[in-house]
Amino acid sequence: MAMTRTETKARAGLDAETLRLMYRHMLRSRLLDERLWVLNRQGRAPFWISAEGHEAVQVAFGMNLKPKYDWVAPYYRDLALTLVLGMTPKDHILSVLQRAADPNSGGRQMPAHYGCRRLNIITTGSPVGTQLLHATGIALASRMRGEDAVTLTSIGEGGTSEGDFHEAMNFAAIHKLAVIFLVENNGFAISVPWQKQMPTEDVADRAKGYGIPGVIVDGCDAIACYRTAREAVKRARRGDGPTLVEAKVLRLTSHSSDDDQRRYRTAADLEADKERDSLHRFKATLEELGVLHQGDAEEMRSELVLELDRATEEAEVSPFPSADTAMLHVYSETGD
Amino acid sequence: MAMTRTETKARAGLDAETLRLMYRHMLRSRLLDERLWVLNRQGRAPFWISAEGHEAVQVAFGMNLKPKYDWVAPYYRDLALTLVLGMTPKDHILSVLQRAADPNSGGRQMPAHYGCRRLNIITTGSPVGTQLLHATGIALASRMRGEDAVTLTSIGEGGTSEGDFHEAMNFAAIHKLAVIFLVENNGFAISVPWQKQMPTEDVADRAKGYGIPGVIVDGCDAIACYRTAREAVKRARRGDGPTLVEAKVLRLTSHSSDDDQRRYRTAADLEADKERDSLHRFKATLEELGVLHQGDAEEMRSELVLELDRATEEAEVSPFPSADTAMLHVYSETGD
Amino acid sequence: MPQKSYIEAIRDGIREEMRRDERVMILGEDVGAKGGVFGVTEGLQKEFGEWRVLDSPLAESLIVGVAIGAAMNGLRPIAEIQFQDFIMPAVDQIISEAAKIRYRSNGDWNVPMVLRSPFGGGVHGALYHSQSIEAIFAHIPGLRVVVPSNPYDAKGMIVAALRDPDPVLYFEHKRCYRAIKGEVPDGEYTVPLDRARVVREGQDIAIFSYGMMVHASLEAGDRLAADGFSCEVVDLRSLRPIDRTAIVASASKCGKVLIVQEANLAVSVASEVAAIIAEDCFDSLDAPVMRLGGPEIPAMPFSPPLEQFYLVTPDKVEAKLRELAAY
Amino acid sequence: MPQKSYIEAIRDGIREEMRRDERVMILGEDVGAKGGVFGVTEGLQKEFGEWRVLDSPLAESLIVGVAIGAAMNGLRPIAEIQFQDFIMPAVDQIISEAAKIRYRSNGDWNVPMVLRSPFGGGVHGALYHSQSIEAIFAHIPGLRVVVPSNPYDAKGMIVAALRDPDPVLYFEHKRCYRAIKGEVPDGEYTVPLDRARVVREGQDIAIFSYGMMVHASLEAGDRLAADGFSCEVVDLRSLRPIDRTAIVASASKCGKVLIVQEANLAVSVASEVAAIIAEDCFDSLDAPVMRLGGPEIPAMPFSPPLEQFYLVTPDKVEAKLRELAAY
Ligand SMILES: Cc1ncc(C[n+]2csc(CCOP(=O)(O)OP(=O)(O)O)c2C)c(N)n1
Ligand SMILES: Cc1ncc(C[n+]2csc(CCOP(=O)(O)OP(=O)(O)O)c2C)c(N)n1
Ligand SMILES: [Mg+2]
Ligand SMILES: [Mg+2]
Repeated sequence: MAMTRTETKARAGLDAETLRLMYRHMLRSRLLDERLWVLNRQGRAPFWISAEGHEAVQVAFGMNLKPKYDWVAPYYRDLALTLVLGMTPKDHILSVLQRAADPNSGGRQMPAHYGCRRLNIITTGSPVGTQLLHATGIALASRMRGEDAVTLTSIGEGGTSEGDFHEAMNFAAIHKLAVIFLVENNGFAISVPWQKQMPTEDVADRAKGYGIPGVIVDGCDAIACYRTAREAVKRARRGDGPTLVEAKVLRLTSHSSDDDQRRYRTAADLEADKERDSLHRFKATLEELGVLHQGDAEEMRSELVLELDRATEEAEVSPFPSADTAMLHVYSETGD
Repeated sequence: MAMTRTETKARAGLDAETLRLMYRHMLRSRLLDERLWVLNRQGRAPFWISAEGHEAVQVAFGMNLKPKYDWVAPYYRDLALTLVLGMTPKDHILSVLQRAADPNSGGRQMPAHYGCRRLNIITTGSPVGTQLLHATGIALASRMRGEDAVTLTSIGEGGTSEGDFHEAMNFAAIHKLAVIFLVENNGFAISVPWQKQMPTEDVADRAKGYGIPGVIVDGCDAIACYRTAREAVKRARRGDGPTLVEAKVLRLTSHSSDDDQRRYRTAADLEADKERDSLHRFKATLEELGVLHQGDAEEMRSELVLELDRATEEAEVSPFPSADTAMLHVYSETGD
Repeated sequence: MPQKSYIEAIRDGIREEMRRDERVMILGEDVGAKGGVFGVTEGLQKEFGEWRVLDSPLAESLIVGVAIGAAMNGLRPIAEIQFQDFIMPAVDQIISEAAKIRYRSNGDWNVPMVLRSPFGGGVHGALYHSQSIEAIFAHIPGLRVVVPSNPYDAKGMIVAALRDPDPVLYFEHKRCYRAIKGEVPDGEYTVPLDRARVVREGQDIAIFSYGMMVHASLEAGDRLAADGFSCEVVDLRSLRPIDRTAIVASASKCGKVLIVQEANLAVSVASEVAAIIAEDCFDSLDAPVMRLGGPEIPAMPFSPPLEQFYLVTPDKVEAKLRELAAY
Repeated sequence: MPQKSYIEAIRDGIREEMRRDERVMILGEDVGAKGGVFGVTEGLQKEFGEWRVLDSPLAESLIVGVAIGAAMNGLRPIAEIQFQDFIMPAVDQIISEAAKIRYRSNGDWNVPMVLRSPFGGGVHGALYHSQSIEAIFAHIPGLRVVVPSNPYDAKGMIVAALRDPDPVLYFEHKRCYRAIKGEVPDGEYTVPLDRARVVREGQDIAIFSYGMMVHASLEAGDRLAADGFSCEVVDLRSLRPIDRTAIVASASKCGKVLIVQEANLAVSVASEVAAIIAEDCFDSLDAPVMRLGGPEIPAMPFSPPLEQFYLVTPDKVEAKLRELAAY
């Protein structure tokens, strides 16, 4: 079937398979996210912090990286990214249920503190911003070994106020390291709106100061995100150095399960965000493009819900860590 | 006597008195600096860290501030600046000789760790970069009281790699605080050349990221420095917010008396710097403009040397702090 | 006298002092519309405006560094660090700057700043929302470090801190916020920033602790009282400077000593208390000094069995007390 | 065996390990052409090139944060902090990250990084080039903190540190660099990172110290030996984990104890050593534990009379020893 010009433009050279997969990744993350909120409201998970509204750009980057070869230093909103890279819904359900088998931390850390050595996803703690320097160091090591691995690191726009942001950008740019700084700008750092965090509307403005590209992308436009990710990864891979990518995303939920954003945001504002949700927009686009057909999305959904049900059941019978493991892994147990 | 067009341009609306004073300030700082090196080489002063090559821009800013009303958070190269603001050669000789009467610290700190409450020069320690945030806080306090005081803070280009640089610029810009960030870029952080410190040649590039003016000035051109300082101070005073000023200066000496720059710089490079020395260039310009006449500079010099001789003599008989004062001023002695 | 919670007492102290002294202002993450993540500053931005209750960018070195500058230019800032765990990026400004400014300027400059931050675990906060990191500041001359354990002290000490001419780190145990209630006078009073307090007098064992651990100690002490052992419970309140006189007095009187804290023990406040006693109470001790604290692991884990393993509970205090009693 | 200075021994250890293991690299301010401000890395950039001996921008959080990342991706970085005083901007990366990465990932990740930094005073370095700030790291589980006092240990411990899979803070007393010489074997050997060493055996008083203070203790001990008192001098070497067994053994054997360090005493390594003894040596002590350290002032001042006031000298150690001997 020949595509119209609009279709070609909208698809941007992405084949139907890629587009469908992208949508599936986004939907899978969203459904898992919703499930985790349910577990939280049921009192079975003490904490959740959501990726809802951030999925498109995460999926875009995830799909453009080579899992296990490239490196990722994520932050706590990167649920969708970790799924694309190969973590599973069950992994994260184990985490919110604080079970020993949680691959992120064995139930030691709060949920959404991602990490998985097998997938080159480094462990993340809570202190905002530190991961940018880790990513830079990872890229330095790749460079010194002459590898063309790319390191992706992400952060909220709030986190870019930390000194580590500047120190990492500076060093990565000096040595043209293959690191991508992805800023997921949702306009809020917990309750603090961007106007109180930064003097200009765009974090991307700061790229100039380091002589690197600063790219802004609409995080609600999945296809644009894909294109941006592809370009930044290519650039890094061919040795042209870092890119600062700023994705304008939405925080569709409160900051975390401990927060209530109605205290500091208007109802109208919250409503408007819902309208812009990339998941719905992307579905409509794909249907328009004939990539998703009648019933496709619903089928995907049931399949994913089934996966989730099974994951939840399995996670629920998985044991808690036993108290006598608490003293392990302070130092190497084996000396190497 | 009517001025030619070149003269007018060169003077930039500065009257002869101002120009002469500027030169005198620069010369006074240089002569003091040289004296302090002599004291160091004689073994009477264990440490000195020089302002030679940085004087013009410091004098320019000092002359455009209102001493005691405006605020200054300097760094260790700001000898000339402190002199313009009202500190004396004797103050600093007391400091290098580690005497109790040193107004900077009573002999507690290394020389060139400036501070003088009477003159609103805040105390400075050694950790590079922290002063930028202090300056920002000072400006915040002025702003909250509705005062139009200006705060000047300075740093080397090396210091701009610290996270505090970013955090301070960001906050000052968000709130349009009346603070001026003066970067004295001499191309070296001890032995590390700028190419290993930053990815672009100009620190001023970073101003864009904060939506504020980033001004570059030739630190060897005293008149240009004066104009730049005047403009930045005006801007801050009228409430238009911060300016990042980058002065390209020369480090005519080794980093400090503990360093030997011949280990990491070529002889040709050192020679070229001497040629560009602003003090000589400025003298030539002023003679050309008829601001300095035959013998003026020499007269100034003898007068200043006399001042220095007297200051040295007085400082030398000034007592060391007594050991039993070492426990003072950990906390307030009076409770307020 | 009105009954108030610990969190209300802190807020009352701040609010009253802000009304009395317009130099007092607050700078921190989410302190404004949200009123802080625990609600300590709730309502204050409404009353005092956006400048005096100022939401900062997410940058702790900024919060403290700007507060230091503002303090040098006549304000009395409260720098709020959202969790003690996140104080680390500000350590340079605290230790290199705030602590040393009076000393290095030979008394010319000073920093009347208060740094407030919640600490402690037992709230499912996991590794980075449960830490007790006070020891590293208690080591540093030039700082004051205080930890109130009850609403009366909480209010009196925040007011005293705001009037103190030197930097005060004021640490709040987050489990105290709503769990601990007590009588708090309306209006102005202060509590000294350098004095321990004997919370309960006793003869047999002296227990030294601070923050939430004072309550664990009291509860455990009660259980021993039933068996005829009387415990003296000392609330250290100030960790720097520490009240050596009070420590020596209670330790000498009882002859047996237990030191209780939630932080891990190595090179900690408990170490210092034990050292003071080892130096000054040699002739009056009837048993080895004992310490009880968190285990030597990097921080408190999330999963309930692990968190429980970490926590210093009344049961654990009781067990140690019985060991001492039997010595 | 060749006689080497402390600084040569460190350099030799690094150089040999860099030759053996190409994963080892150095990142720090002025480590390249200048060879560091003290000369520890002199000549290394020439031998190993600009990548493996990499001049960093002036940013300590960067130095440590990048080293952490590089370590997670297979390198064995040495992060050099020019003076221990300037470690503060990196404290978040050290304490929040390096120390907790193995634990928080349940053993999935680790950080084989060595952080080197000179400390200590007596070199006219004033407030910010003389500090001894090791206590705040010795408090932190997940870190190793070591301080060699002599060339043999300096080389053996830097090699051991570079082979250790966890973050090691390796602190060098800057007065040792050229003043302390000793025999250093050519070639490969390691010294354990968790064991104290009895430097001199004795019966009457056990002295515990580390770094340059070991030498002050030896000298003071010699003076007492002339009067028939024998001092056992224990070089702690490792401050975290600390060698409890060695401490208890020497303290119990001698019955009298002096702890000597250059850092101020409150909440310090000396506090911990005293606390261990108070816990474990109750029955064997013949005198109160004594501590000698820097005064409780923010840092060491510049002017000679003030610097002298601060310094812990053999004379001061001797005076304390005589006090103890007379007890
Ligand atoms: C160093 C540090 N300071 C404070 C916090 C508490 N905190 C957690 S998330 C957050 C806001 C982050 O906002 P942003 O970076 O915009 O990310 P978003 O949550 O909006 O995706 C804050 C203040 C923290 N985790 N670490
Ligand atoms: C936080 C910190 N790190 C390191 C140092 C050591 N140090 C002192 S000056 C200096 C270089 C500064 O270079 P730059 O900022 O360019 O200033 P310049 O000396 O060239 O004027 C260094 C590394 C320090 N004082 N503080
Ligand atoms: Mg955000
Ligand atoms: Mg420079």
